[in-house]
Order: sequence, then C-alpha cells, then structure tokens
Amino acid sequence: MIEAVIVIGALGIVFGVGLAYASRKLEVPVDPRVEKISELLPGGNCGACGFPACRILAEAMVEDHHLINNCKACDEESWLKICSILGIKFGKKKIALVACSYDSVDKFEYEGVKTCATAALIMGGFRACEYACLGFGDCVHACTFDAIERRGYKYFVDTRKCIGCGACMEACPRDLMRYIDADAKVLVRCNSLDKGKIVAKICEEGCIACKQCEKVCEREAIKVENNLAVIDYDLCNGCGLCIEACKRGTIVPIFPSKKAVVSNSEATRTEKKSD
Amino acid sequence: MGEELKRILGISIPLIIICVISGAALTASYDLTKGKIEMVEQERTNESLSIIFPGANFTEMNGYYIATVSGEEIGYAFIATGKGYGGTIKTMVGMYKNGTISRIHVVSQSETPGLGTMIAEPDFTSQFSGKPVEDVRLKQDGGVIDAITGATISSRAITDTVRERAEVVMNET
Amino acid sequence: MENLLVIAVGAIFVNNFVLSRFLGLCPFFGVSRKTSGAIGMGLAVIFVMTCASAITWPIYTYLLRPFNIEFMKIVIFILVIATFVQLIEMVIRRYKPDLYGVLGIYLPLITTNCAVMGVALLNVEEGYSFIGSVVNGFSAGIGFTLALLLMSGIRERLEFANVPKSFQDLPIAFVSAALLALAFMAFSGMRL
Amino acid sequence: MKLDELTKGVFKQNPIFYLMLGLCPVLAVSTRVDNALGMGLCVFFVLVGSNVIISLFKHWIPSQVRIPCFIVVIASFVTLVDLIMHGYAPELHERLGIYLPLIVVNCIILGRAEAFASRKSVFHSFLDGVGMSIGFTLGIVGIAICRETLSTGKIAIFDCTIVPTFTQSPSVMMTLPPGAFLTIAVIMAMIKYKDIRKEGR
Repeated sequence: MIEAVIVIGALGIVFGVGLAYASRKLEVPVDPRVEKISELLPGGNCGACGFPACRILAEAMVEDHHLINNCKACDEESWLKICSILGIKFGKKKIALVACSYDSVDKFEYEGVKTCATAALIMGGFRACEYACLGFGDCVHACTFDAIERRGYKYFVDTRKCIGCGACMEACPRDLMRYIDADAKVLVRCNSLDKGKIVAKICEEGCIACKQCEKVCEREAIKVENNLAVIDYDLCNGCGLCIEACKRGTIVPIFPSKKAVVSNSEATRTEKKSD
Repeated sequence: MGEELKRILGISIPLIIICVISGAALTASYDLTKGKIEMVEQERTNESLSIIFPGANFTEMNGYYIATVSGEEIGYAFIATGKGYGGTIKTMVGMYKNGTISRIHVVSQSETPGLGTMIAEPDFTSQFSGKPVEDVRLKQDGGVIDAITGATISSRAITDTVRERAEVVMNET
Repeated sequence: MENLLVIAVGAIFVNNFVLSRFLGLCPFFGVSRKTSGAIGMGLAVIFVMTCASAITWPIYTYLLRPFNIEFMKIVIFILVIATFVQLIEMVIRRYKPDLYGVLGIYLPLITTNCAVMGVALLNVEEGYSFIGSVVNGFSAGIGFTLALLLMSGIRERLEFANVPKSFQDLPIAFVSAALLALAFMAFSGMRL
Repeated sequence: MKLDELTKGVFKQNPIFYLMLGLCPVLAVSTRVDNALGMGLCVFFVLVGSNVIISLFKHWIPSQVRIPCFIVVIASFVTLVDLIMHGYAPELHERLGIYLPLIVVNCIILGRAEAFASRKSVFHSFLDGVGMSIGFTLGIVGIAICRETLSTGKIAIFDCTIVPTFTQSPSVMMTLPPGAFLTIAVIMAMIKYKDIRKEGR
C-alpha cells in the first residue's frame, strides 16, 4: 500500500515546485494595500458585495472608498483596519440630507423608466422646477445601509443609520444630498436657484429668497446666495429663529440623531469610533 | 542559484509533507476498512441473489451466476443495468435454463419518487415471473408486460434492459 | 465508445449540472447578478472543466487504477484541480492582463466549485473513455454557462420588478432558479 | 466571547441562510431527513477536523501553496469519512452518492478554513467549526423536514405521519430540484422578513 504514498508524494513534489517556481517567474506587481485588505476580508467569496470574489472587492476598494461597507460578512475590527489602511480619517461624523421638499408641480406626465437618472435626462425632468427631486429613489437603492426612506412623496434620511459614505450623493442626478455635520439642527430643504417669482408659482415650499431668515439670524449663519438660502454649519448654533422666520416652511429642523443607534451594526462602527 | 533553490524548497516542502502524511493516513485507514467494505458488497449481492432463487447456492461465472439446487443446475442469475428516467436502474434477474424468467428484483434505482419507484413494487415485478425472454416487452411494444401509468419511460427502461441482458446471457450459455 | 452526442446532450440539457444535479450552486448565485460577470465566469468554467476532465482521466486510468488506489481519487483530483487553477490564474495574469480582467478574476472561485470536481468524479463513475470525459466536461461547462446566462438575464430584469422587500435579491433568485429547473425537467423525459 | 463564537455559526452567521455557502449538498440531499442528518454529521466531522488541523499548521504553510495544502487536508478527512461510511453505513453511503466526496469542494469548509482557521487560534477554530456545522445541520434538516413532509407526508426516520393527506397524493415536485429551490427561497424570505421586522421599519 506504499504506492499511494509514492503517487501523492510525487504529485506533491511536482505541484509544490511548480507553484513555487511560478510564483517567482510569473510575478505581477500588485498594490500592497490590496494584498493586506484581501487578507482582512473574510475570503468566503460569497458575492454578497456584488463582486465575484474578495480579492476583486479589495482591488475595487482601493480606488473607490465608498465600497468599504459593501462586505456584509466582515467583522468589526478587520473593518476598522481596512479603513485605516485606506487612510480614511474619521473627523466629525458627516451625514447626508435631502434638500428638496418635493412640492413642485409637474411639467408633463412621465411614463418612462422609473429611475431618477433616466427621468433627469428627458427634457430636464418632468417637474416644473428643474432642481426638484424626481422621486424614483435612486438614492434609496444606492444606500447600502437602507438609511433613506420614503414617506409619502418626501424622502427622509434616518440620521441614526447614515454614516456619510456619500454613495447617495453620486446616485442623485440633481445632487440634492447635502453633506453636513451630524449634529446640525437646521436644514434648508430647497435646491432651486430660480428667482423667487418663478419658485413661488411652481412650488409651495420652495425658497423664494425673501431674505427673512438672513435678517433674523444673529450669527449671520444663513445667507441667501443666488436666490437660495445657504447655512454655514460652523457658525450655526441651531437656535431655530430662521425656522419661524421662514413663512414658506422651507427651513426645517433636523431630528437630533439619538445616541442609541438602531441594530444596524455598520452605523454603530462609525458612531463609536468618531467620538 | 542556491538562494532561489532554498526559496522553492521552502515553499514546496510543506505541501509535499502534507501530501505524504495524508497518503499514509488514508492507506492505513483503507486497509482497515477494506475487509468491511468487501463484506458489505458481498452481503448485498448474496441478499438479492437469495431473493431470486431462495435456497440455491451460486457459482460465479464471468458476469453471471449459475444457480444450483441440491447439485442440479436450475438456472442463471445476473444483474441488468440500464438508464431509466432519473438515473441508472440495476435489477437482479433470475432465469431458468429453458429461457423463462424466474423472478426479478430491483437492486438500485433513482426514478421519480412515487411514480418511477413503482417499478420496484412486487405487483410490477411479478409480471416478469414465468415469462419467456422474447415476451419480455411492454404491451404497447408487442409484449406482455403492462407499464405503470404515468411512468412509461421507467417501465420501458427496466423491461428492455432485462430482456437485452437476458438474451446476452442466453446465447452465452 | 459511447455515443458522444448522447453524452453532450445529456450534460447540457438532460441532467444539467446546475439545475438538475445541484452542482456548482455557490458561484452560480454569487456571480449571476450581472450578465457581463456571468459570461466571464461561464468561459472560465468551460475552460477549467474541459482541462480538468482531460487531466484527471489519464491520472485515474494510468496512475490510480494500476496501483488500485482508487480510494485516493478524491484527494488527488482536488489537488490537481486546485493547482491547475492557481497556475492558470498566474499565467493569465502575467501574460494576458486584459483577458485576466474578463476571465481570470473568476478562476480562484472555481477551485471551490462543486461542478468541476463533480465532473471529474462523474467521468470516473460513468466509466467514459478519454474523449468521452473531455466531451462530458466541455458540455457540462456549456450547460453551466447556459444556466448562468439565463439566470443573470432574469436577475437583471428582477432589479426593476417590484419584488416584496423580504423576497428581494436572493430569495427571488432562488424562486426563478426553481422555475428554470422546472423547465429543464422537460428534457429529462428524452429517451436518448 | 467564547460562547458567541459557537452560537454565531448557528444563527447570526448560519452558513446556509446568511452566508449562502455550501448550497450544493443542501439542496441535493435534503429530500429525506435521515440523508440530511447523515450529511450534517459528515460535514461536522470534516469541518471540525480540518479547522483544527489547519489552525495548527497555519504559520507553517507558505502563502503560495496555501490553497493546495488546505485542500489536501480537507480531502483526506472527506476520504476518511467516505471509507468509514462505506463500511459501516452502506445504504446511507449509497443514498448520499456523489455528494459525499463533494464535501471537499463544499464552499463552507474551504471558506471557513481560509477565512477563519488560518487566522484564529486552534480553540477558536474548533468552536467555529462546531458552530458552523451545527448551523449547517440545523439548516439542512429543517429543509429536509419541509421537503419530506410535503413529498411523502411522513418522516422516514421517526416514521410518524405528519400530514396524512400527502401520503395518498404526494406532491412529487418537492423531492425534485424545483422543490428544493422553492423551499430554500421561502425559508430565506421568512428570515429576511423577520430581520426587517426586527429593525423596526
């Protein structure tokens, strides 16, 4: 019964030497970070991240940092190590918020493909206001944390779940997503640069640049630049005077993100780390 | 060159050692279980042989068995294998010297459960007993065996494989 | 010398490796999100399955059977397949980087693919000749790719269907695989 | 910490329903509960054994030949199980058929070996192996119970008739491939539904 040992031993030698020799001769320069990241990833090639194998996710991650959250099976501390390898610094926690009240009337009936990206291409979108949200939820699909949800016509970002990876900002053809500090209190929910007269006609809650908010704000945190009120979040202390001053309800309070974060583990990672 | 060689050895030695260990371990365990596996195989064939010719003892010929009861040759037993609906069907067939089928017993099959598997039931296999080999055909193919409704493919498969194998054994003896 | 056509049609339609034999499901569901991915994976699988059958058959008949150590076939087959795939991946990455982009990235996935090892073992079990097993490997790969392309086509359209939240992504993929398997069952009645 | 290493394999990271690994044998063998149990036991033995051995030798195996070494270890365990089963449980061996040797390429085992055993300590890998295989066995037996009751109305191993109507008019489809895909789809959907409800949306 020694033949078995001889046969498998011989095969072992042939393959061992072959692979060793090949690993030198067929060497291909690879970004060392990719090597380290694919070590940290679970390596199960389960495909849940949308990539066929972990190595390919690692290579993609090096270029596009939004993908750090794609791996569902990756545990906490290797996730943190990957972020440090990619040099992602976690300063103040950022979140994204939808800056449109969706109240604009429609220009025409739109029956095309139900995605914002396509709707935006057809004659500047079916909404009267060309800056308005198209409401097909591309941002919802893009968000790997299900942090954006739709209530009625309006889209809301759940500040507890959003970790500010910015995937939704790319998905929105109107770039309505405002990338602001997590502890911001006030939001101007409009994105339109049209003159006040036009906005007043087509949308109930749009900003008509009446400058009331600017007058009432003691810290000059809010200014109207080309027909749209813009908040400088470093100055704003969230006193809320502008909210009452704005008669059209464009400026809205942001619900404070409660400390106890819901079960979504990805969000807890950032919460703990950035404090 | 020496350094390169060292590197290649460093990489391939562990693989070789693991291969050799696994080879040795498996040969050892194969020797242990070899006897048991043969015994199991033998048991299975004997058990199906005894169903065909109860109480006979068998001498192995190439590909079929000769059944002798108290010294006198009464018939042959052999395995017919063929492709059925779901996979291969193995049937143990007993045949008297004058060419009539004594009994058949389905050894293994993976037909559709509930439908194809009915070919192993006695009320189907008993049709074969006492039939001359030439008549072993489905009724619709001009024979005497009536197929199981809804499982014509399985029934035709088992009937044809039994007849073909029986004819082969017949002109061999 | 069995009829090659019988083997080929058998492996592609009658007992398709994925849909009726349940081999190779892990990559099947992992990669079938996009058709482009499916094509790359399909080509890689066809290539590896054909070579695997071509290599494992001689090893079995000239190495394992004479020494009657058939019980070692599991270890030796998988060792051969794993090393072969790793070598091929290195070669393609080194000499054909653009082909690597399409085909190469799926190669490490194939080592853990039940279909490749399945085809090698089935060649031995069915006792095919050398050409028979190569044809079986090749048509099994074609069958795998056929199922993969069908699946990825369906799943791409499922993205736009409004599937209930709990059925999204994978459960609905399994349901469509069930329907595909039902369709492929029609072939199994064929009398070859 | 030790305990959740064990339990994570059963619920949170159940190999079949969460990580979606090792589906080939699950769908093929879960037509009957005793087959499923047999397969679960084999996977248990192979997974635990290979996890322990691999984590023992993890620093010793160079990375260029990592996969071949792991695979030879796993294959030897599988051959061991194959031989033992052929000798001592022949008819279960017959029914498992080709899916027994295919445990080697089962995505769970190599997945766990590479992702876990080659990094963590021996005891962790042992626990993880046990947890994962229990999760796998629970999953496969669960599916087998559904499929067997639907297709034959009774569970052969405990031979208790659960749904008498199915014995007369069995839904044959459940034992065939489409049934397997459907069962796993429905179970996965239920789990996802539970998750969505739990997240309070």
